[in-house]
Amino acid sequence: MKAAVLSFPGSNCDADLLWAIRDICGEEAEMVAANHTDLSGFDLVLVPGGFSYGDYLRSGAIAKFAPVMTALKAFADAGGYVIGICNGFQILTEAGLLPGALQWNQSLQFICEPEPLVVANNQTAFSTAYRADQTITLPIAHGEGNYYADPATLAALEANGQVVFRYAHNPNGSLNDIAGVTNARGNVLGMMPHPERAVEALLGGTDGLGVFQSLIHATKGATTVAAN
Amino acid sequence: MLQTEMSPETIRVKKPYLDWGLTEAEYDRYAELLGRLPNYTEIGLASGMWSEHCAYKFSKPVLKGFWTKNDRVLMGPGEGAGVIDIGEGKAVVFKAESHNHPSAVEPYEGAATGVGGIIRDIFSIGAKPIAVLDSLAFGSPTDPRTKQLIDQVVAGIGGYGNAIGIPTVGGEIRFADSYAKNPLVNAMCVGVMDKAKIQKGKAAGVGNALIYVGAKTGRDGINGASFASAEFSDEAAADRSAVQVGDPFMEKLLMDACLEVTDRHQAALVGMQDMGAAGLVSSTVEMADKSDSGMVLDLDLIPQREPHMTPFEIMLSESQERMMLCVRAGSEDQIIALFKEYDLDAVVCGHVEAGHRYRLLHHGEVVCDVPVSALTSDAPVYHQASQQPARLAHPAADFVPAVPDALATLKQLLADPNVADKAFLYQRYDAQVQTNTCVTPGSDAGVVRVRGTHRALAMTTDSNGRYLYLDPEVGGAITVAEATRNLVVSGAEPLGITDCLNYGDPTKPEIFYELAESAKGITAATKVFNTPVISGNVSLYNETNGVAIYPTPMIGMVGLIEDLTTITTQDFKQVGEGVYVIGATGADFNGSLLQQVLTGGVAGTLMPLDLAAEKAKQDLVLQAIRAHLVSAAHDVADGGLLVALAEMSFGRGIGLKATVDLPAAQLFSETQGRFILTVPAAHQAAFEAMAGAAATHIGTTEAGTLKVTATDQTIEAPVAALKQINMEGLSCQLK
Amino acid sequence: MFKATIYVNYKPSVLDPKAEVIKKTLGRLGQTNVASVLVGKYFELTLSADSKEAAEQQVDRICDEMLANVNMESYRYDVAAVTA
Amino acid sequence: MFKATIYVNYKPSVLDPKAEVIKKTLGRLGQTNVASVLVGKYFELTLSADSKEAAEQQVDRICDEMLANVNMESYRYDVAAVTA
Ligand SMILES: Nc1ncnc2c1ncn2[C@@H]1O[C@H](COP(=O)(O)OP(=O)(O)O)[C@@H](O)[C@H]1O
Ligand SMILES: [Mg+2]
Repeated sequence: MKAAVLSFPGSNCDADLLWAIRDICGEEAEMVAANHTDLSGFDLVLVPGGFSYGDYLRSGAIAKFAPVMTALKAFADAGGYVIGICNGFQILTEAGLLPGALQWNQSLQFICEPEPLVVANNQTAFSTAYRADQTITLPIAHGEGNYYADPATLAALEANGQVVFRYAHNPNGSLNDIAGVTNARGNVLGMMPHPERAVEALLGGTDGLGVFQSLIHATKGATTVAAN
Repeated sequence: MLQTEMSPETIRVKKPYLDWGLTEAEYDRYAELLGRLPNYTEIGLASGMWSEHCAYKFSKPVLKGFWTKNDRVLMGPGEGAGVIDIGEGKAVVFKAESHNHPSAVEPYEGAATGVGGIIRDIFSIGAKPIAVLDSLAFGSPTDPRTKQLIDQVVAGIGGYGNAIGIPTVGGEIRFADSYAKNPLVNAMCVGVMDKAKIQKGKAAGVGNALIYVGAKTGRDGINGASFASAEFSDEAAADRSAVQVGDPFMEKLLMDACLEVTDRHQAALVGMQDMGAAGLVSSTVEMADKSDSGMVLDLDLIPQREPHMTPFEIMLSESQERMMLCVRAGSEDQIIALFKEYDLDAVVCGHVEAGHRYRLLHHGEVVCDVPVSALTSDAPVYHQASQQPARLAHPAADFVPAVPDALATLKQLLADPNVADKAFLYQRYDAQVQTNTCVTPGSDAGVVRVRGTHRALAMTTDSNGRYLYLDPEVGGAITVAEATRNLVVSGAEPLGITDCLNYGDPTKPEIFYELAESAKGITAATKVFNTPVISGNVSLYNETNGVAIYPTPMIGMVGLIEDLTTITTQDFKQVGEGVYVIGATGADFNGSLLQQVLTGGVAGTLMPLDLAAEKAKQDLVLQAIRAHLVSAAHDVADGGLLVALAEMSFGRGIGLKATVDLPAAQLFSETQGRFILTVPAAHQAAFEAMAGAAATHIGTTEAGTLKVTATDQTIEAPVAALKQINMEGLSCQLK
Repeated sequence: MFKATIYVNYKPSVLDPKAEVIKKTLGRLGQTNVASVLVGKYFELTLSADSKEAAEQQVDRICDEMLANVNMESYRYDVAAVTA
Repeated sequence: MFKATIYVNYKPSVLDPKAEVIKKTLGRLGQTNVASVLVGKYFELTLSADSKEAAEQQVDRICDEMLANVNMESYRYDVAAVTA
């Protein structure tokens, strides 16, 4: 399995994501700069959190114009697995790879804290390592994580089981407590919490490992993953 | 629109420099150094370079007394930041800086650019910034203006640190009326590097190029805060603003690019310096000074954000996110190409010259030609008169508090903004980006692992103006001791300190006394704790209507944890563990938080500090932690023993049952040099053997309830109820 | 040269936390006569173009793709000729 | 009722990283004909008042104290009577 971690000008969780997938999970992985136009040869693309281009206009609004995004769309259209975390989620919604939008937290403040989440669907490529309805704790760190989608979109998300993670105590005003959603096809996930910050006990917990393990199994074509 | 440039003769007669902070005597001295009358640009440069901020003209004699070197110090004060060896080929780099005045005027941008500035100091040495800390002091949180200040300062710090991707892992927020109109905003940054790659701000080698990189130069912050405030009071100039706006995106690119230069292009690089106070002039002339070089800059080549900028404005602008590099002749293109890859402006704007002149060209004319030393080593240094303030000559009688209901007093202190939980504020900072933060804010020190080693760094900032107000010397020593305590209880051996010296007007003998005496105390303590001062910053004139803030040295300290398994936090971990106190408790209430809360101020003779005894206790704590005997550790600080025990119980809701041989009032005494440790039952014998009489067993951790029996009262309350009070103490006031 | 003035604001169905905060604060300060608050962004672009129509077309695309997120925001603009 | 339309933007000498990034991105996308970008905020308040002058006075104060940061931003507004 070979993973690409995208890096936009100003990205600051790209190295963390690379560390998680390569050094902690032991998979082959490479950083791919935003001006690259080719993602062939990769089995998985990770879009990192933090900020991109300063996010001065709206989070993710400028990153979507980066050359690599054309390649990313093609990669996703071909069924490749893509995960966007935090700013990555914002970029994927701005780019139209995921439904909805992320607006300012209801408090208008940046929030960094460990947040309990409920695994709302453990049948996706991103969540098979978790039990159904398992509560996990992942850190959040964002100012614009308040998920919005129009009522029809929201209803469709729920009906299709596209909601993968929900906040147990909604910290930011997200509709339906949504913390992470997939596209209709189920190969693209966006989530505001940071699984890559929860892969080492030394740093406070390992609940994020499941996201990476699920993906690794999915890309390797394993049929089922033992529930932990 | 702009000031028409006066001729040298008109300057001599009209004395515009008085508005820029120079005195007539300083003007005369400068003219003498030049051997002629300075022109408009030249006198402007002197006003920047001879300011306290650049020349330390009042504080230099004090700073000279600091202890700055031990066998681990690789680089002491004098460069962008200090450097200490941490083993395994790595070094830690750190420095703190104050942004009090800019933050008072424009809190968001003032705080944000304070963080941006201190980060540049760190990467200018070649170190990757790994953590930021912030030390803040405000007036009463019930004041509407203060509420807004706090909100905006916190937003600004987070706005910059979060976006650039450096975790904010610690800090402090203190409250006293003396900061009401003059808040303190001090920021510290810590970086890590290979010790072989330390970089200095040099410009040596005739013909080598000076390369300007980063943001364009605009008319922001020209000539520092005095210029800014003059403008704000001038309604006619209302559509001009001197506020500096931070651009963390630009700085992220600048940081990554500069680190790539120091990492991979060492052969091409001669030196690098950030542009801070007095912008272009201070960065370049200091680089020349440190290498004993001459230098010429062509100002037409400087990237400019606005048309028609004068040499004065270009040289003294404090636009953010700019760096100056000195690069070997022939390597310019290679370096410029690297910056272009990051989409950054990089231009050759001058060269190192033979001789010792500092020359500036503008539109083909020489607009400045002065000796480098006139702007640097020949700047004046003043030996100020010092006089003990009257309040210290005749201290009030010892404060004897009445504590009829110790539980009520505990609740009062837990709700005091100084003790109250600040999580709702520091949760606005990203504490975990870079995924190395082992201990996030909320314990005694932030702890960050050093990748590629088995080590971690613990870091803290501490200040206590209340104590210094009663005794600057002892208070200075206590501030250092308090910082070392916070590191030691986290399992770290203190390495060294940086400081921000926040005081009033140094030309007042009483203020200078406070500064000089506290430096003495700091020095005495640093020698005992083996924590040299490797960097720092001075902020003077912190006064409103002639009344100074409490003398407030902020101590930023970094410690080394050699084994990741010995990282320790303050929360009680499990029920049934032994609770021990190290250090005796006396009746020390002068300067205490209790005195502040009960009387609205502090008075009396400050409690003493026995440095040698303190060191022995700290060594014991560290030894016990390193022997894996300790499950939680916390120092006793603001509010005393009972507050400290309550704080330890909040993390996991685990309380304790304890008995102390003290009257209840003394549970709020602030006797120095005390620690609380918990020891799992299996290790108690070993711990007691190690500690001997130094540790007193006071009780055992228990589920859910805090119960402390003193000789005259028993204090008992559910942990959850106390925690609630502590959580709401400040957050409710700021709503 | 043309000057485009562009207004972007949340669609009515989106709850805007910024506007809520302003309204609440005004209320707390006793200014309860303020009945509604809308917060938006505006932009001024100057651009050269062969015709007003061409400028409008370009501005529309810039709004649609960059300045607004049409999932939650709507935009409007005026384009006028100006002397350079 | 009155409706106030308020515009707030940075004073000309203040660096605006937002505008810089937008302009650069447009340039990168080949839209080099965009010569300048200004980013501001706008607000619409509806409020009741005895007179237009009273409404204007109140709006001015709200701008000065809350909506604009007068250290670095300037503001302007129009107030017009509307039927409630
Ligand atoms: N402004 C701040 N930024 C980050 N962390 C803070 C800030 N203020 C307080 N904290 C954190 O809150 C905790 C308690 O602070 P404080 O009471 O000052 O600790 P101590 O007395 O141990 O020095 C510490 O972990 C500290 O780092
Ligand atoms: Mg402490």
